[in-house]
Amino acid sequence: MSTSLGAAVRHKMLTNMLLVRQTEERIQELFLENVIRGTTHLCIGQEAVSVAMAEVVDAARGDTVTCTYRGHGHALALGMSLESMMAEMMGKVSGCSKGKGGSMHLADLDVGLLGTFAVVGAGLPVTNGAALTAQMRGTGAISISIFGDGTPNIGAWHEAVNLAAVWKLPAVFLCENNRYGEYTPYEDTAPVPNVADRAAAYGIPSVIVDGQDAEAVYPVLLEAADRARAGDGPTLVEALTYRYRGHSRSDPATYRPEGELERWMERDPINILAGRMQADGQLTAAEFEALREQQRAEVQRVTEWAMNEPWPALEETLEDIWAPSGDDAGVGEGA
Amino acid sequence: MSTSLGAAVRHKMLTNMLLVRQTEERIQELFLENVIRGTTHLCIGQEAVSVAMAEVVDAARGDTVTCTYRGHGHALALGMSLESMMAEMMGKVSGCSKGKGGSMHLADLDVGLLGTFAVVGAGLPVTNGAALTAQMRGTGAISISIFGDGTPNIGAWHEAVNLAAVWKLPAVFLCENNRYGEYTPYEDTAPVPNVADRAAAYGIPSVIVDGQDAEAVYPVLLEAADRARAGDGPTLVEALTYRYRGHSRSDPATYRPEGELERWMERDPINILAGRMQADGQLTAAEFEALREQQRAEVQRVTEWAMNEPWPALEETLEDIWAPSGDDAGVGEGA
Amino acid sequence: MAVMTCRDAVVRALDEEMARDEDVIFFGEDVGKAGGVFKVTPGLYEKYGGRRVRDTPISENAIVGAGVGAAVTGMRPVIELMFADFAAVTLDQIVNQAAKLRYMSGGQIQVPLTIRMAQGSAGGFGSQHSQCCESWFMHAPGLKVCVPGTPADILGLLKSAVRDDNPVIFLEHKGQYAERGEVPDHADHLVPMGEARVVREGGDVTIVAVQRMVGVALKAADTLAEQGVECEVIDPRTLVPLDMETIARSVEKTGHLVTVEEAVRAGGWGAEVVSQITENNIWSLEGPVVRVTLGAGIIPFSQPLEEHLLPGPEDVVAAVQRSLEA
Amino acid sequence: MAVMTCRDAVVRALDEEMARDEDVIFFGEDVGKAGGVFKVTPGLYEKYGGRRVRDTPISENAIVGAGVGAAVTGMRPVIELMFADFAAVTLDQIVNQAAKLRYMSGGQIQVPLTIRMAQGSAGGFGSQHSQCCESWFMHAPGLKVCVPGTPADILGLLKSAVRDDNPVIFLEHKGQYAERGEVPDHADHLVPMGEARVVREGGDVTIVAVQRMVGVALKAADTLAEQGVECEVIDPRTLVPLDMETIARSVEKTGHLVTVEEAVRAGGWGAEVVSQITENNIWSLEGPVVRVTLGAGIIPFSQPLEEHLLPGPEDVVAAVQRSLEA
Ligand SMILES: Cc1ncc(C[n+]2csc(CCOP(=O)(O)OP(=O)(O)O)c2C)c(N)n1
Ligand SMILES: Cc1ncc(C[n+]2csc(CCOP(=O)(O)OP(=O)(O)O)c2C)c(N)n1
Ligand SMILES: [Mg+2]
Ligand SMILES: [Mg+2]
Repeated sequence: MSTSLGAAVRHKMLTNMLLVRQTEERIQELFLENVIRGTTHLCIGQEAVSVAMAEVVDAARGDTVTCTYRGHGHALALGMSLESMMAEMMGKVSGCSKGKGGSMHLADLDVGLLGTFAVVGAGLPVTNGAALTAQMRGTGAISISIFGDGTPNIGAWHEAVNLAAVWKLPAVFLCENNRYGEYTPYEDTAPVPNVADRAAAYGIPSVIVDGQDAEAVYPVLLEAADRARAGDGPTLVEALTYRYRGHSRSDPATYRPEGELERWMERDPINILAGRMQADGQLTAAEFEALREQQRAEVQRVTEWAMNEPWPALEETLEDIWAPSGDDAGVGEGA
Repeated sequence: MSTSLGAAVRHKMLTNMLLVRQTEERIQELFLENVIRGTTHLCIGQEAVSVAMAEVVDAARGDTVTCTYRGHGHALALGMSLESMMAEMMGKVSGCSKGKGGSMHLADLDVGLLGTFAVVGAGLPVTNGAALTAQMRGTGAISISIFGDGTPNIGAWHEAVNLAAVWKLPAVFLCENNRYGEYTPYEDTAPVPNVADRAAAYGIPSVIVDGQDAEAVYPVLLEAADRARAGDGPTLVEALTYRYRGHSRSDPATYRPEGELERWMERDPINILAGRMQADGQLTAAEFEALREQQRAEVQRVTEWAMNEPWPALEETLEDIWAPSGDDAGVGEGA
Repeated sequence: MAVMTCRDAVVRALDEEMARDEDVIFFGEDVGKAGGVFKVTPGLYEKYGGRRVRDTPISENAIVGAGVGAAVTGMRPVIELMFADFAAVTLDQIVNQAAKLRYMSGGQIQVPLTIRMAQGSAGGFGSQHSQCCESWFMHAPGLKVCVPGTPADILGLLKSAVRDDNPVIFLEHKGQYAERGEVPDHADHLVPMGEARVVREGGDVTIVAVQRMVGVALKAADTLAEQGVECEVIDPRTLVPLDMETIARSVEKTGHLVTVEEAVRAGGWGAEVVSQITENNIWSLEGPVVRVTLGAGIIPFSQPLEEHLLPGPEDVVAAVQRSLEA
Repeated sequence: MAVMTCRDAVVRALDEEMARDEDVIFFGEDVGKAGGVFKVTPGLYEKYGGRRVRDTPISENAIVGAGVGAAVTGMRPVIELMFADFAAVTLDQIVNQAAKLRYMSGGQIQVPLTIRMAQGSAGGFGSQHSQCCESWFMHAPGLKVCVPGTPADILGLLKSAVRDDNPVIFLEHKGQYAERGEVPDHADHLVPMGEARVVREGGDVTIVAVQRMVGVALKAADTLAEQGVECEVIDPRTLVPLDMETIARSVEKTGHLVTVEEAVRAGGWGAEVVSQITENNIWSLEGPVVRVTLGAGIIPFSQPLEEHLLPGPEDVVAAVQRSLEA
């Protein structure tokens, strides 16, 4: 499997990484400006995983993804429109979930995003179900579940990986090991050095990969996806990465050892890919700046658009709870 | 570590295995006679694990045990009185839990039995807590949790073994691999050949041991207990064994492959130890028969006694829910 | 009318729906080769094969999650959690995920999932295998909750549940599996959700009960009839949606209300029925409303204690008398 | 009287109890070095060290179970589950194990465990981080349930919880952490369980509310006072045990009852209060009892929808008017 991707794919990945980065930087500002409320979890620094993952997913074939509250990058990389996401972040009716979900609950079936799950570990069992549908129907579709390094500690994670292994489901379990679960370093709460070490308990293959290098992550995921499609069951992929910002809006990340952030920033996923493209003559410094500026402008435009979008109507509050179903559609105030 | 135990210990183990066997055979009859109701889970065939485990436990030091609904053997081996157990099985007030627990919920703090847990996996997290107390107080006590081969599939199992490994708790996780979880063979629902293979995910040692040979199980548990006491954390012990009866009262065990039961019965734990004692000149065939008869008679005596014991008074129904605590003792009908 | 047991009704419903729609799949612990620990699903594995009828590991989170994910992507899974008490190990997947995914996605997603479990006391199963758990689910909008208590209602509601596009909690009473009853012969017997059944008509007091408590209420009604008190016994059959119309109409007529639950009092459906009546029909009440429940009790193993805790006809008679007293 | 925030009250209670009794230990996710995600427990790790104040893996079953086992063997653990919504991943350990171990052992065992969690809406936390979850616990006899809503009550009840020999569910409202209030200066401020507080006296209608809804009720009471309606506002402070005496006495006086809950209607504590009154004090009622709740709603992210769903003073005013109408 070649690790050097074509120029077009590289360009797309780079563009998407810039889009994610600019979007999240803007989101943080919007939080400080009180335009976005609640909480949010930024993936700045982790963008390579998102764009590599998205290259493997084909929603038209039925591929699906579940991820966590740290899902803006995955959603955008999969192709959720920036409009849809920004409006959702602000609780506007034009958001992907009509403003009802918010930052932690993005979903877009059209791009294969079943949902971003806010309860740790809750997405993996659901990914299994999507993989089960693919297995039953023989569609060749896969389902990817993305989670953090703190997540393997929870029971739902274990049960899901286990069931996928027993049933040889076409699933891929993708860990973004960003070194921390909230404010606690990985090694304080895990008994094994690597998340990948857990795979032995399920008799499934695992791979540790440089999560800052989209071109390293991509072939690993592609192989895992191929294995899944071939009926050989799930793979556990551990991408080593780092979040530049705190866990969530309210976290200044004072727990970082000195210099840690700076060391990781030297291996910035955008710079790595951009640098390689420049070395390969696929991108000039000026083009890179223009691309960045273009994304920045796009984010700016969409932000303003979203700010002017309407709120959902108040009657929306109790809508969408019940699926219409035969006679008893609209059980409404129900119980 | 010597694997040949002294004659006294052997004699005690053998006696206890006979006691457990006779008790459970009687229990099954009592079910058919409708003297015992509900459900019950017999460990006939698995007695070696119980008696070896009990040799490692010193309740006076604070050692504790949690196990499953398949707990009669463990309870008796630990020293719960037969009276206490038989009365509990019948729901009589003189039972260990005043008849409120029943077959699935035996407890006897005096012998270190914190409880037999009827929800799969629920005992392990509680064992951790007992081990935590020992660790905090430096008592040198350990806590053993006993469970079946189907149990590692559940989230609580994973979380508990994981936490014990991270905190290096003085815990021992003892799996009785009797080849089936209810009616489903181990390999149909597990992704790895051995339960012990799971230990790699937690960086803890594991041992597979012949569960039909009490003298094989004992040193393995002793070593695990010593390791726990030394602050080196938990061990996963997998004892290979077999239940001669169905999963529970209502199970005729038609799912067994032909000859499987017979093959296991050839390695009966009682016969193995008795045979070895005879070979070593510690027991004659007549003494063995006398011992068996003695246990049988004891079971018979206690059964009759228990049948004549009183029921708990009806006022007991709402007692023991609340611990008296300061002012609000007896919140009673509470909510 | 054929006569069958509740047990038979479950397997017939599943069989009919699996035959009708190949997107219906069924999985859970020991439900396949063994036909279920309550022997409720025999023959399905043999008929539909190990791909559509699957035995799972003991992993309730994984089971429900797989049901949710399969439902979201187009299947109509039916899953079994065996004893309803075990739903507690996976409540998150049920009340935080299955129930809310549709809402949180702004209506993009639907979760046509049926979650079967066996609840209630069956005599000596003890504190962790005897609970009625409807309260956990009623409190989670997005879930429908069925509590059928006859073979016909099990058959008709389970088929409706499978066809419903919402996650449905389907609670069977394990103490009723062997009970027999008539079931319509025609091929496709459906019972709609949210329609109570008036089991017995009467003008003096309204008794609302489900599952095994319907029988208890009927026994009490017989006793009371001898005393000249005519009870109207109503079985809501589903708790979400809840047919308050039928109940309210009855209370308007009788002026007296008693609810009978095989569950802990606080948080039960009885309180919901009582509260809705007291909010919307208070002037029709001519006496205190009385709930018969387990109180703040835990189900004991010991036979006399368990029988003492469980509502019996005499408790219902006493409650009715109290409600008529004032 | 010192003035402090609810946040300060939590850490003061824990600090005082840990200083008083070295069997008190404290653990949960990020509670140690980081001082908790709500910044509610800073300084404890530094003061009591990493053995008594522990950061755990994200393993709620293991956390609760470790609490149960440590409690059973003699410690008095306090554990934190962070967002109350997450209790759903470990409901079994709470309602099937912690709550029942004493009963199932015939009283041999006691479980002096305090389980802290933060519930309620704090503005935009969405469907899985904003719920009020008391209903899950009220339905499980064996658990006490605290719902304090002021710094003084948090301080006094948390200290009582730690000393209680039963498992106590201690629900803090995350939207109130920054609220300030007076706290008695003396060293050992305890609030007993099961004693409601009459927050405002009035003769026309009884309003029962807890936590953030007390403030909402008080605002409504101000508005209603202008209309000549005097509300009595009662804060039960604990739901198990529940001080029905104080509530009933008030209803006997006012003849009208409104409950205000920040939770789904079915299965809520409001229904329990209403039902007990309708069972024991029906003749004192002079109008319909009205519950103000989230109805069958799921908490949305979007600000106007969330505010619309949450009970506000105008909803309480309307409810009171309805209760007085008839
Ligand atoms: C069951 C559950 N417990 C706790 C939390 C609170 N929580 C949210 S994120 C998080 C840390 C997760 O860490 P990790 O898996 O490494 O993902 P990351 O945030 O680093 O991407 C925790 C504990 C939760 N959402 N769900
Ligand atoms: C959470 C939960 N799920 C399912 C059950 C039903 N159940 C009781 S025993 C059992 C099988 C357990 O098998 P194993 O762990 O091998 O123990 P064994 O009975 O063989 O000793 C199951 C599924 C349960 N008690 N708890
Ligand atoms: Mg992380
Ligand atoms: Mg087994």
